[in-house]
Amino acid sequence: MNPYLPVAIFLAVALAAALLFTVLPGLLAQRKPNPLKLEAYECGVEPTSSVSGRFPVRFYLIAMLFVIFDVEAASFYPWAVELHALKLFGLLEMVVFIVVLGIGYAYVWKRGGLAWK
Amino acid sequence: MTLPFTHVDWAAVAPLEVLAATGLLVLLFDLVWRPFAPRGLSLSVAFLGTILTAALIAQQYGTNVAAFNGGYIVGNFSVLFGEVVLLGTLGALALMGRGGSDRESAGTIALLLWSACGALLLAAAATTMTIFLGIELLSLALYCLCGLANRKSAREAALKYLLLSSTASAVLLFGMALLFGASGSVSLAALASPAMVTNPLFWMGSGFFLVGIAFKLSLVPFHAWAPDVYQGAPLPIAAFMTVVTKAATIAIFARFAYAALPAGASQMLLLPVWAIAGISMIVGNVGMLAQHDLKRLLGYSGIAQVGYILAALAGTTRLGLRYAFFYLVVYAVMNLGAFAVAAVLSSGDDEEGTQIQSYRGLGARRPLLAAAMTFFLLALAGLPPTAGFLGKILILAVAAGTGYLWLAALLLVGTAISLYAYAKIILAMYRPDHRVHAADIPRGAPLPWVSLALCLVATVALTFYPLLPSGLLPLVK
Amino acid sequence: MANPEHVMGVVGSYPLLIALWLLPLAGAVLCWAFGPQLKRAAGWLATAVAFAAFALTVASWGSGTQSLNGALGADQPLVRWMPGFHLGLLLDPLSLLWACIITGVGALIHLYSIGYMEGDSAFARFFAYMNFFLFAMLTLVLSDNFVGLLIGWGLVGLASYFLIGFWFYKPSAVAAARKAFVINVAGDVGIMFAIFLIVQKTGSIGFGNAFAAADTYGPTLLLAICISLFIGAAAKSAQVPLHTWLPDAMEGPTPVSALIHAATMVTAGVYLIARCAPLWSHDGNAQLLVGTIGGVTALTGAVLGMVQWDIKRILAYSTMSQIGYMIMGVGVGAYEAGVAHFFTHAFFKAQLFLGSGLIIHALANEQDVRRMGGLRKRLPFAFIAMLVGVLAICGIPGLSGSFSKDAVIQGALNHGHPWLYAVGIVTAGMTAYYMFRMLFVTFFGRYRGEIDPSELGIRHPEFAGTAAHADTGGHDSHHAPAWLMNLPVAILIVPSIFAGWLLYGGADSPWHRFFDPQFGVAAPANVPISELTTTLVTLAFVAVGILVAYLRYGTAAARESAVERLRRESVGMWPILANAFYFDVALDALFVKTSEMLGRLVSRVLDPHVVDGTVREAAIAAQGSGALVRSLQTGFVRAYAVFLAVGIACFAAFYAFHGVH
Amino acid sequence: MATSFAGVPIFDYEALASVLFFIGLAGAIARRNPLVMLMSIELMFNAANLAFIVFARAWLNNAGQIFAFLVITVAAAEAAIALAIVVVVFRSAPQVNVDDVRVLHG
Repeated sequence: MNPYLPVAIFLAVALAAALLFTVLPGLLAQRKPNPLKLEAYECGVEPTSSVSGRFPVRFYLIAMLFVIFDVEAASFYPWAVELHALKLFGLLEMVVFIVVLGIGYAYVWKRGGLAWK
Repeated sequence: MTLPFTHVDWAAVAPLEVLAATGLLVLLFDLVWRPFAPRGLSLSVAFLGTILTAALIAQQYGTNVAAFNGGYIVGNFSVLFGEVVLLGTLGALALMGRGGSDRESAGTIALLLWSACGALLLAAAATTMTIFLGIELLSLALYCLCGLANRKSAREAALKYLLLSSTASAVLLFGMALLFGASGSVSLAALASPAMVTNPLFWMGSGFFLVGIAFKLSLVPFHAWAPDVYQGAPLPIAAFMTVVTKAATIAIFARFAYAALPAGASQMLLLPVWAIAGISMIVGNVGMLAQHDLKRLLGYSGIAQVGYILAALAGTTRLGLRYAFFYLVVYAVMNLGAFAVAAVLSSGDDEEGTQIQSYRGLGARRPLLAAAMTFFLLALAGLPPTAGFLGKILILAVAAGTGYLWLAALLLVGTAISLYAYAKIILAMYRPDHRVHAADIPRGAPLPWVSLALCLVATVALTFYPLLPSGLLPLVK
Repeated sequence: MANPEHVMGVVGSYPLLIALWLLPLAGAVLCWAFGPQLKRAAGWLATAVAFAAFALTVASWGSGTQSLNGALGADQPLVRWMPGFHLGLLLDPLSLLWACIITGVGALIHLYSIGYMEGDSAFARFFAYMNFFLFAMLTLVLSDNFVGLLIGWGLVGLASYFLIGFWFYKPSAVAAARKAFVINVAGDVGIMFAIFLIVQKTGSIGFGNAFAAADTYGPTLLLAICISLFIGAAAKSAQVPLHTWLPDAMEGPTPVSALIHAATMVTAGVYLIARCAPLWSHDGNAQLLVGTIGGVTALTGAVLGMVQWDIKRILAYSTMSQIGYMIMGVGVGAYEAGVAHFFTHAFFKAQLFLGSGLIIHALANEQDVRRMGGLRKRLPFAFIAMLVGVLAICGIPGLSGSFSKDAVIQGALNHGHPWLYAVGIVTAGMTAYYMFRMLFVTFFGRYRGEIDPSELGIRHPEFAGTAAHADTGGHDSHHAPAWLMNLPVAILIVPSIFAGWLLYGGADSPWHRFFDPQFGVAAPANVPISELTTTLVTLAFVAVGILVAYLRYGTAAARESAVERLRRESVGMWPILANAFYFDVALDALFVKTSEMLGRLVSRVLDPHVVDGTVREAAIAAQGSGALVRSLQTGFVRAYAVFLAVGIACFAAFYAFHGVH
Repeated sequence: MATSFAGVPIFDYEALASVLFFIGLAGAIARRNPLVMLMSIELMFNAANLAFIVFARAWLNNAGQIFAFLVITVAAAEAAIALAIVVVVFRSAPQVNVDDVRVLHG
């Protein structure tokens, strides 16, 4: 038996159900709109602005810096696994790697990239 | 287990290390000495580092090292293309020294140098992995560089470049994945096996790979970003991009076309590239006709010029590669020259005054500059007394000699169209205009002047290339 | 290079030749650089340069006509660039003749211009351009290789562009300059392509190598080369259908029309074909094609010349027609005759243009012959000058035009083209008609400058000069001394009358002896009609032409009713003639309209905002397609991404297809 | 070259990677929000990563895994730069829509 068969069945059922519930109301329901019906539901208020709030730019900046350093740190794992084979040479290389990262970090810090104000 | 890499490998990439370290140094100096550092310190360090790198690369001429498991192949090919990349970098650095504030310059210069590192890597890259690394290093730095000027158009250029170029990078990467799947190796050389001819993964992978390359080369229909980005980007960056990006990508393409294709497949496999190269010659030159901004016009011109260079490669002959390289050098020099004139004339603030309208009456006010600009434009158009003409003749000869007569014909048609566009600027310069006085025009910083003069000398000198006694130039047949 | 060096002339050192070539360039640079300081002296400087160049040409006569071991003329190598790419100067009888006319007639026109351009704000710039033109034209005719010729070819186009658009504040002048430039560039491409083919075949750009290999090309390649060369020649020499720029080029100052658009530059096509005679002589099809186009041009020019009202346009169409004769001559193989017609035409057409310049100058820029009339008494010298020119161009026996024109017509027959022979004779009659029509309308009858333009049927009076000058009669008091302008015209009268006698004497004529080493002896075929008969028949047609012109415009009755007649003719002109056979409309529709339409279509689909005024700054073909590319460049990132996707799809389809196979 | 692992043929992994890639490509072209476009591009990168890892397994060649690692780090750098540029471009705009960015055209 094909190992995908359950997946396929599940997908088919899901699709059919979704389609059914999307299409049926359009076919069955009667539509008699009036202004009152079209208002926001019950105690709701007319939105005056976009729903999603805006984060300050700083937030994005810090998030970006985090992403960069975090992902670079991922390079440590394979290095750590093979460190016993790489010996001193490998250690030195990682030192260089960290120094380069460190200079970048220092530059960002000194230029005020991390200040929250 | 032995060490994966030895000191031989590290020695091979010494120029790259020096260039990257120069970038770091520039940042460090800026960080530590900012209040005391003399003006232009960052620039001087960058110049020294770049020249040192160029010297190191020149030393590698004649050697042959395959470093990093064949990922980085040092040879005459990488040396020559590397020197063109550094030439473009020096040119762009020279244009940066046109006054204005030093404030942002350290970061900009560091990014520029790292971008050049990527290009250098590309010149020697021989596995898909190093190619990807090089292209991304080159591009990522450029996204930032494009957006660094404080005006709307620069930011817009950065965004457009980012979105489109990342998409193209992803396509390129997917192509690389398929190629890896086809050969089981990241090495380009592994693709040259005859078994590949019947492998669908290889064909699809090559297709996506070439799309990515064609995008970086701004060939039609992957060209749309180029004029917008060149117009929006700051002058030195636009100059850098037209020369360095093209040189590095041509290197990759040449390596792929010459060394990575199984015998028998290469003609059919590369046919779409030659086709779009031919289309680019026409579209690029036609696009120039209705432009009002010099940088934008040179962007369109670049689209066509890449088409010319590819026409030389079309037969994948050694002679073609040599002529393509010659034309690349000529293009680099004349293009940098044109940008240098623009930089001398630009006011140094964020609005760079590259509107063609602002060149009106230049002939009367600044005859030297106007003459230099005329010369560079004539060279770009490929008119007879210049090196541009020689380059085109050689390309024509090799294209026709290898049977790509239709590319040669398209080249001629494109050249004819471009004459009108270049003539428009030249005429604008020599048309009297009484609205602007000589005093209103900036004198220009010394560095762009130097760069301009050097480009002028080089463009003239390259014309005499065939006079060299070495017999480098057996004209085809 | 394996090929032996085929050099046309006797290789040696000829300092005079180099001086002759570079002198005008020096003059141009001086006038351009020191224009503000030189002021009026710029004109004298440039004129002196032109005369000195003429003297140098005459002094080089001996080296130009020498012959040694089959080499003819003088060859001065300049640059040995790379194998097969040797640039140098060549002075042989053909280029000697052209150089004489360029510098000689050029010098006289320079002298004339000092008077004509008096008071123009850009006096020095004008003379810089004129000297530059001399340099460019000399480059064209003195080069011993195709690339030098192409450089000269491009430079004369550029000089012409500058000079047509010299009064760049006139929109019509700018438009005319652009048109000339675009058409000429199209021609340049033809020549470029021919050079490309020749270099492919012979590996050399030298004339000598190209011609020595003439019989190795094979018929297809040879025809391709000849056609490509002829496209260039046709564009430069205003041959149908690439002639539309020439009448418009009359927007430039009159001395420019005389020098560039009558005497020298427009005959570059004749030079090219005469220069490439060895190629043409090998290809009968090319001869037929070029001869036919020449004949058609001669006829078309004459027909259109009959219905013009602007005096310079009459002369422009007559120039086109006469060049048609020349092209017909050199095309069919009658090189000596074709070149001879260039020689005589240079004199009498320059004289006609300069004469018309006298009138235009005296009438404060009036060019419409309908607003002239009766000028015989007011401008007696101009009348004499124009009369001699008209008689010469009509081919009245004894004057220069008759010798060369009859030689061309007879040559067409000798080389086996009776139809062209007939066309030549008919055109001669029409030439007589339109030239005498101009003469009668301009110089006889009453002066019509004071009459309201609408009564004369002039629809757009603003194009026909301003009305203000009519009150003063057009005489300005501050003109330069009259002799400055009259002297060159007077000098030109002499060769206009006598130059043709050089052809007298058949095989013993000085002309034949001069050109025999160049073109070799064309064995006269078994010709059914003798030269004398040809002359008489032509003369009969000419007489009819003159008679018709006289009856329509010259009789006492016609002079009386001139106003009424001119109005009727202007209003009732056939549209096909008024629109010059719709050549312009057709070219416009073919290139400008289609590309504009495409541009609009594409931009409407992709971006409705893009069609704005900036796109349409100039409606010429090139700009139209430029706008097409512009309109694709909408600025939307997503639109660019769509290009990207389409490209990826095409690539993927291609590689998927080939991957599966 | 192995033809399957974990009971699933290699071809199916390839197909999945291709589908992911084209979904990403469609997103990069069709969406107006630059952030969503960037996410689509990341999807394309990761499709390639999947292909690399599958092929590495199939060919028993670690280079593919190393490549995937490299791509992850590069993609992170790219994302950071992209976010910075998006923030700078749309700092003063009411909403983030790439169609609003067209000073440069023609």
